[in-house]
Amino acid sequence: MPIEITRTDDPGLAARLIANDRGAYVMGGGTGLMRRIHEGDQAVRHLILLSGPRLRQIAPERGGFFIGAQASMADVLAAPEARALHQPAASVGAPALRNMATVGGNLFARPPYGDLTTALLALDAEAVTASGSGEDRRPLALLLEDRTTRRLVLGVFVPDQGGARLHYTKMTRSHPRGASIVTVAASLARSGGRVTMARVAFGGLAGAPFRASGVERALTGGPLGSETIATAAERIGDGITPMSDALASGWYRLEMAKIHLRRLLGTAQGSPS
Amino acid sequence: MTTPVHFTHNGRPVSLFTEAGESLLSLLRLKLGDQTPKYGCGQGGCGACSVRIDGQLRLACLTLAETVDGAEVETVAALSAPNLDPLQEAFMDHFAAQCGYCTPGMIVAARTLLDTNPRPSRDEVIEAISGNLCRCTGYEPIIDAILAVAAQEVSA
Amino acid sequence: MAKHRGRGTVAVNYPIGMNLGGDPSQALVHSNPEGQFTVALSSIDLGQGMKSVTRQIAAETLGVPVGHVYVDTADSDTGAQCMGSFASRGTHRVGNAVIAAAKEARAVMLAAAARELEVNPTDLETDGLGNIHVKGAPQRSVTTKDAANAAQFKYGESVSGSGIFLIPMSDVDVETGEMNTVSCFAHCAMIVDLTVDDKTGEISDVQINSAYEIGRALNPKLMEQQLVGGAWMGLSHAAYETTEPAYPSRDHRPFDFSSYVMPGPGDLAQHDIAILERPAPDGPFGGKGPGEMCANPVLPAVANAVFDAVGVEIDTLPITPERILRALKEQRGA
Amino acid sequence: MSLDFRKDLFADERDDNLNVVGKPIRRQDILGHVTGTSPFFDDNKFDNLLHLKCVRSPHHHARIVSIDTAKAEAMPGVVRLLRGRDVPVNLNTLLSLLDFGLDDEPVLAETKVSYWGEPIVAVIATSEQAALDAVAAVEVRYEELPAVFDVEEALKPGAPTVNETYPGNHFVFYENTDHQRLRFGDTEARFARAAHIVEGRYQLTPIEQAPMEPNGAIAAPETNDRFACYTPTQGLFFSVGTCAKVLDVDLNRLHFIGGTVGGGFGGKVDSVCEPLAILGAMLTRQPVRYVLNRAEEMQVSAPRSAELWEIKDGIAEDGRILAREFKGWFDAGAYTRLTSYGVVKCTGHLPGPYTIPAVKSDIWCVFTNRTPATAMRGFGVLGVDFAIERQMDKGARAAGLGPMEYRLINAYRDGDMKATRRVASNTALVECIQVAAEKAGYPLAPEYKAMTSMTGASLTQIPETVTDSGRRPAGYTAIEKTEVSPGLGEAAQVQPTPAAPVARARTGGASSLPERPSYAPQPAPPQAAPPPAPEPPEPAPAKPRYSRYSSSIRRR
Repeated sequence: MPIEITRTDDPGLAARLIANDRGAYVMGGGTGLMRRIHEGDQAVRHLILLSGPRLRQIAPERGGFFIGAQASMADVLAAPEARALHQPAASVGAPALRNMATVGGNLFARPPYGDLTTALLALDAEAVTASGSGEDRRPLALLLEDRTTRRLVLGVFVPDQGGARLHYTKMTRSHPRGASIVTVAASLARSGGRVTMARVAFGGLAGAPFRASGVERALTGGPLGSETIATAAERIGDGITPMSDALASGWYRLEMAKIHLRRLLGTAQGSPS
Repeated sequence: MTTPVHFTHNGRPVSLFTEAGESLLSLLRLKLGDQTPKYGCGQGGCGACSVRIDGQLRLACLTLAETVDGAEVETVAALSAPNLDPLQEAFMDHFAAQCGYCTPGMIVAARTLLDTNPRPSRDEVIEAISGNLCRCTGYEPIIDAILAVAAQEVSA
Repeated sequence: MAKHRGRGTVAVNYPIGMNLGGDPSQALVHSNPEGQFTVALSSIDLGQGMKSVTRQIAAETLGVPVGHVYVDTADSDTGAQCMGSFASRGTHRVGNAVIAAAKEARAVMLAAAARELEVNPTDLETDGLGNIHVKGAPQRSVTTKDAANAAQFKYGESVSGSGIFLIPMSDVDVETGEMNTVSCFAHCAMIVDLTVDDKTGEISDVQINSAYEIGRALNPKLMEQQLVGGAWMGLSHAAYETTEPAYPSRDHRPFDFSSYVMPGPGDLAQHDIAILERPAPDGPFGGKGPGEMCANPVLPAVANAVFDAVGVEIDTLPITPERILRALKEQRGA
Repeated sequence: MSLDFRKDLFADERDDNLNVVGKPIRRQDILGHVTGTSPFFDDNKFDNLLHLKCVRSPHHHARIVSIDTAKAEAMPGVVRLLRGRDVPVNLNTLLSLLDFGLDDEPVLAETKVSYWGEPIVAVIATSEQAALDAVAAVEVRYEELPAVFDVEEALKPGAPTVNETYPGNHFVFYENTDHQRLRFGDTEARFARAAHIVEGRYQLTPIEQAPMEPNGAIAAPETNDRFACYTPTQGLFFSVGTCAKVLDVDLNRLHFIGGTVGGGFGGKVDSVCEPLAILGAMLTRQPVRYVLNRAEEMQVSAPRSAELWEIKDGIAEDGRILAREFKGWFDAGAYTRLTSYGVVKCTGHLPGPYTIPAVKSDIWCVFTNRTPATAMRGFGVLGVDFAIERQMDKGARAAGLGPMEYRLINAYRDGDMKATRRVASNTALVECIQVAAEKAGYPLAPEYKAMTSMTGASLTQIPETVTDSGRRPAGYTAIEKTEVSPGLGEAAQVQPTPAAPVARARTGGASSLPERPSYAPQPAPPQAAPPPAPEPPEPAPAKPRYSRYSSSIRRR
């Protein structure tokens, strides 16, 4: 059965199509879907080419800023509003891929991909989805947890970070471009020598990027000392099954997550809060 | 299902039909007869099919053909005429190709770098070609060739 | 984090060609009316430089400028049998066949020149610039173009030649393994210095010092290409690549270039090379074939350097950070 | 990166006054490469080009119960399907062209599959997408069979039979042995005298050649009932011969065009795509293109084989290696391809570039339910070199010597006797080690700096050798060969004459160095006198001792 293509600028139509047809996908940069088509994946039967200015927009909105689902990594890197995401976006793929890969695609990328999403989790971003009446917002973490409901993502909303600062690192085998062994994104707010807020997310480590609540709890409330960091690192594996693949075993990934959280927060220790 | 698509290919306007799901790489190679972009993986992992779309470096294998409607598409063939690009000369002088299969994509990536950053550092060169795999050379002569052109173009 | 520097040493040799022989290669050489030559092969250029090295060998033997020779590879209608491009055999086997073919063609060209100059062919020499002249009397000269033209249009001689090179296939003694392996070997010694991070198992800052003995560098730049690229692949085989990471289990196999890992351009070793040339008695101008030998030494050298750095024996390839870290944990636990 | 030529070394053996050879002349093909116009096989253009894709086994080992192609055949764009029964000679082994081994691999599996990804049905369609969709629509029913992935498990009695041609899961060498042997000197006697014993076990895993250009072929009808095949093969006539055999046509009906290849590294020797592309062109009378995608290239096209090694070294107090013993297992995967040859090639390479007076080796070519292995850069040598050079490091430590010094002491030199019973010549290992040491700032003592490759002949005689009887695998009978192959005697004459059995004086020799010549005059073992002639006397064999490395055997 040949592939069907629908071009539309109506998000409502696109949302209905993907909700009702499991073979229908909204095409982002093509970096995931085109490969599946080349390899004969029969699950991809219907491509929706959705257009509209909002989808590529990167602009301030009340209380934060919005990034359209079809904004590419290169678009993110070119947008001063999205400065917090520059390091994560630059860590995705190589130049050609960054010109193609989209924010929306990154949300649904299979691990070990999803570096930008890891950072978005630490920034407490919300997924902006299409609904019958217009737009809905839901925490990104919820969207990632429920992969069975097929929602049309229009973009993400990144709230103002206040005094919090994002620390980000990605470990790969091949440099400068490589898939993640582990990606760590930690947003920390500090006041009076104490950590007042910590959001810590990991990518490459499990079936999807996730927030590590145990780590966050361990970090919050006290000074960012070596002992606190070490205690926090031991909580990374709580409630997850680390992923094994051709790059590394789950055991190694978890070990590296601990090391890189320590190294990342070790640098944060010395940095201005 | 076929869809008409109109775009400029290396400066020349072209119009043809594309099948649903067809990649730009397939369109260029099988329908337009431009064999300079190569199929290396179809996964976005090797850069052998690197082309420029509206001046931006892209992978032809992951580009749905009908999305280039109205765009300017350039392959390494655009750089070779009427005269060779200095990068092509440098690749020849530096023995920066062995089997030659990655070379067209590599040169497109390098040219895109130099157009936006005429004086790249070695690390910037490495970053710029990091999506273009080479199995033969160990990259060293490729990096040297690109840096040599950068030095030339800046001093000229 | 603690980083440890270590040094690994290796020495290897490598047989040139199918090492029991039985792998002939053939070449056909002919001139156009203007003394420019085509070398027809059924051999393959897969990047190693077959077209280029045989072109130089043909030009040297014919005594003509390299621009007067083009090599055509691999058309089964026009090229005579060649076993193929593998086993480091191309330069050695095909090169010898090209010499034999080019010598025949040269003899016809010189015979025609001798008739034009009214001398004995043995009194003639080529200058490599497109001229044939009488030894000791360079003013008595004819161009290779005129000689080839005269051969074909005045004397009815075909300026062409054919050549084959074969080392007969060896028998093998069933009980003792006695056999005639190939006639020549390339050699290498290598010292690899590298740094191991004992917290992550990662290897970095690789520096290679190598000495390769390759017979003769028929084209030093082609040789450099092989040695630099080969060492890169050796490093990749040492520390990165496998299609079966959980071998012998078939779990977690890679299907793309993200999961089948190779060193990126940011992972290159500093590689300082010395080339030694001990000509192979039966090689074309002494040439051997470096294409495989150059990759092999890096694998054990990296393992030996890792031992030197952190004291763990990694005897399973590839030497991934994970393998090193597991060994370190075991070492600390023991 | 730096590169320097040590023209001072071996200068008297070289004439450096050449016109073209030795010059850094640009590659002939470089302009084509940088402009993207070099003619790789897939760059040839055809009208009405058809595309071929394969239905592949999702199991490592399974019996094929049924194949239903009806739905696929009815799909839009599908021109024709190929099954095993469409292949004229659907059983082949790559090295049958060298009379080496038995036919053991189908082009398209008919009754069972022995590895994940083994092709079963080929679909030919007007576009790649149509071919892929039809591949998905072919219904194959399987009965899964137990699979074996471990070489040692595969050789145990009761292991599942991977490849029906070789029921014991091992290749059969020389008509009657289950592995390849090397016997040179008496290893046991020397181990008993060794000051240090060093043992190691080494594991290599499969590696993909990963040329940037994948395997593939385009075949097209030519005039006069011939067929052209555009191919990236590394061995053109190898590929022609393979195709002529499985398609049952004369060689001269096939016109192969290749020679410009986007990397090979051993991965393009197997001719996996050419036969199906040509068969497709024969049956459809249209050009047919069959190119592996990258996932197939990585997991279905043949990798370098995994190897398992055990090595035992006996080392004298002074650092000389007295004896070295190998046991090796090459993991061929499901079919032979080239692995059997790799085993023989490897054996000829032992014990590495060192002079050792007693060497014993046993290597098995083992079948498992994984992708068949084939050649790769360093074929047959790289694996054992890894093991040997790891072993050399451990040996140096045991002997209390530096790694370079230990290698220098044991390095082979001109005139030394090798384990294949041939005299070494044209060696240069000593000089390579000295130069590498110099480059890396490794301080060598003067006596080591003074060593040369010219002063070998430490072991000039073929030592007494202990052999045991061959291991004849069950289920085979040999075809008796009537004539003794003449090759050995002739070829032996071209070997360099062994140097005199007395060592030449070392220049600048130092007393601290072990005397390499001490190998030569061996005290006679009590049980047997040293043989007077290069070949030890043996009871007259029932059949020729020397064999072509062919394995012309037939199942009973």
